[in-house]
Amino acid sequence: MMSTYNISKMNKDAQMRATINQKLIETGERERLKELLRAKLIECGWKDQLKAHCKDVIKEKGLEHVTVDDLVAEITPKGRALVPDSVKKELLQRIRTFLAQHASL
Amino acid sequence: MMSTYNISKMNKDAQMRATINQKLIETGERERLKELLRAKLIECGWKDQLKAHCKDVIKEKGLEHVTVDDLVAEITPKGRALVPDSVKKELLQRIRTFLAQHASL
Amino acid sequence: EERRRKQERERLLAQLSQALAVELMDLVVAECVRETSSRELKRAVETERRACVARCSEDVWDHLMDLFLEEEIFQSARETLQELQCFCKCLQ
Repeated sequence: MMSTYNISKMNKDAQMRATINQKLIETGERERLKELLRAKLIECGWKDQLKAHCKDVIKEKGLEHVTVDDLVAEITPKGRALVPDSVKKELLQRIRTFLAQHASL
Repeated sequence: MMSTYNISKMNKDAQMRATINQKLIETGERERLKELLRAKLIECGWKDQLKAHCKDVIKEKGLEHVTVDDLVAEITPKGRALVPDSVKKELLQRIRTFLAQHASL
Repeated sequence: EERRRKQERERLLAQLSQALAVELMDLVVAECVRETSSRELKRAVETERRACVARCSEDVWDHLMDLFLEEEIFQSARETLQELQCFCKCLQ
């Protein structure tokens, strides 16, 4: 059974998470981070790899038998796996910096 | 054996050919192509060469013994072979340009 | 107590940063995957359509050429034959 302490901690965590999310949106940082990620994914060739993978799947399945949803389902796992660690680390670092700068949260 | 993909491609092609034909007729482009071909055949000397060939055949068979149908049967292979590739290509290009301008296809 | 609270806060912020990074990454990857899939599928359809138009226009033109040439050849044969027949009649 959960203790009162744990429940209170969870509430606190959820509250903090909501506040941070709100702050990210309000300050425009969320959109900036998304744009940064997009740019990084293009820059590192991830997008080109994804494009090539799409072409392969279309070729393999045949244009007549493939939908956007099929492609999304096929490509998403590879898309996730292909994101370079350096991009993930940079994103994490930026979020940490943002949170540190908003220490009053 | 033919795959479903190939059958579907054949059907699509047949449909496309019918659409192109219809478009050519509707717009009067078919008639213009015919006139243009006629002019090109005169210009490149095809008509004169064919006439000379006709005369040779008539001479060989005897004027009394030759009908238009005989003559057509005799001269058709040469008539087709004598059309310069440049004329074929030029008119094919015209059709392509015409179709590109009719993006509804 | 103060140190414990500080440590707790640091741990929570680290956890949140990690969660937010994963959430944002998943979101952007999903958006990009959908955009790319949609664009590539459209491109493939367009390429196929163009190839079909090119192939079919060639077929149509080959067929039209045959028909037009048939007419031209027939006309040439008829004209030449008539011309020679007239010429012979005149001579006679």
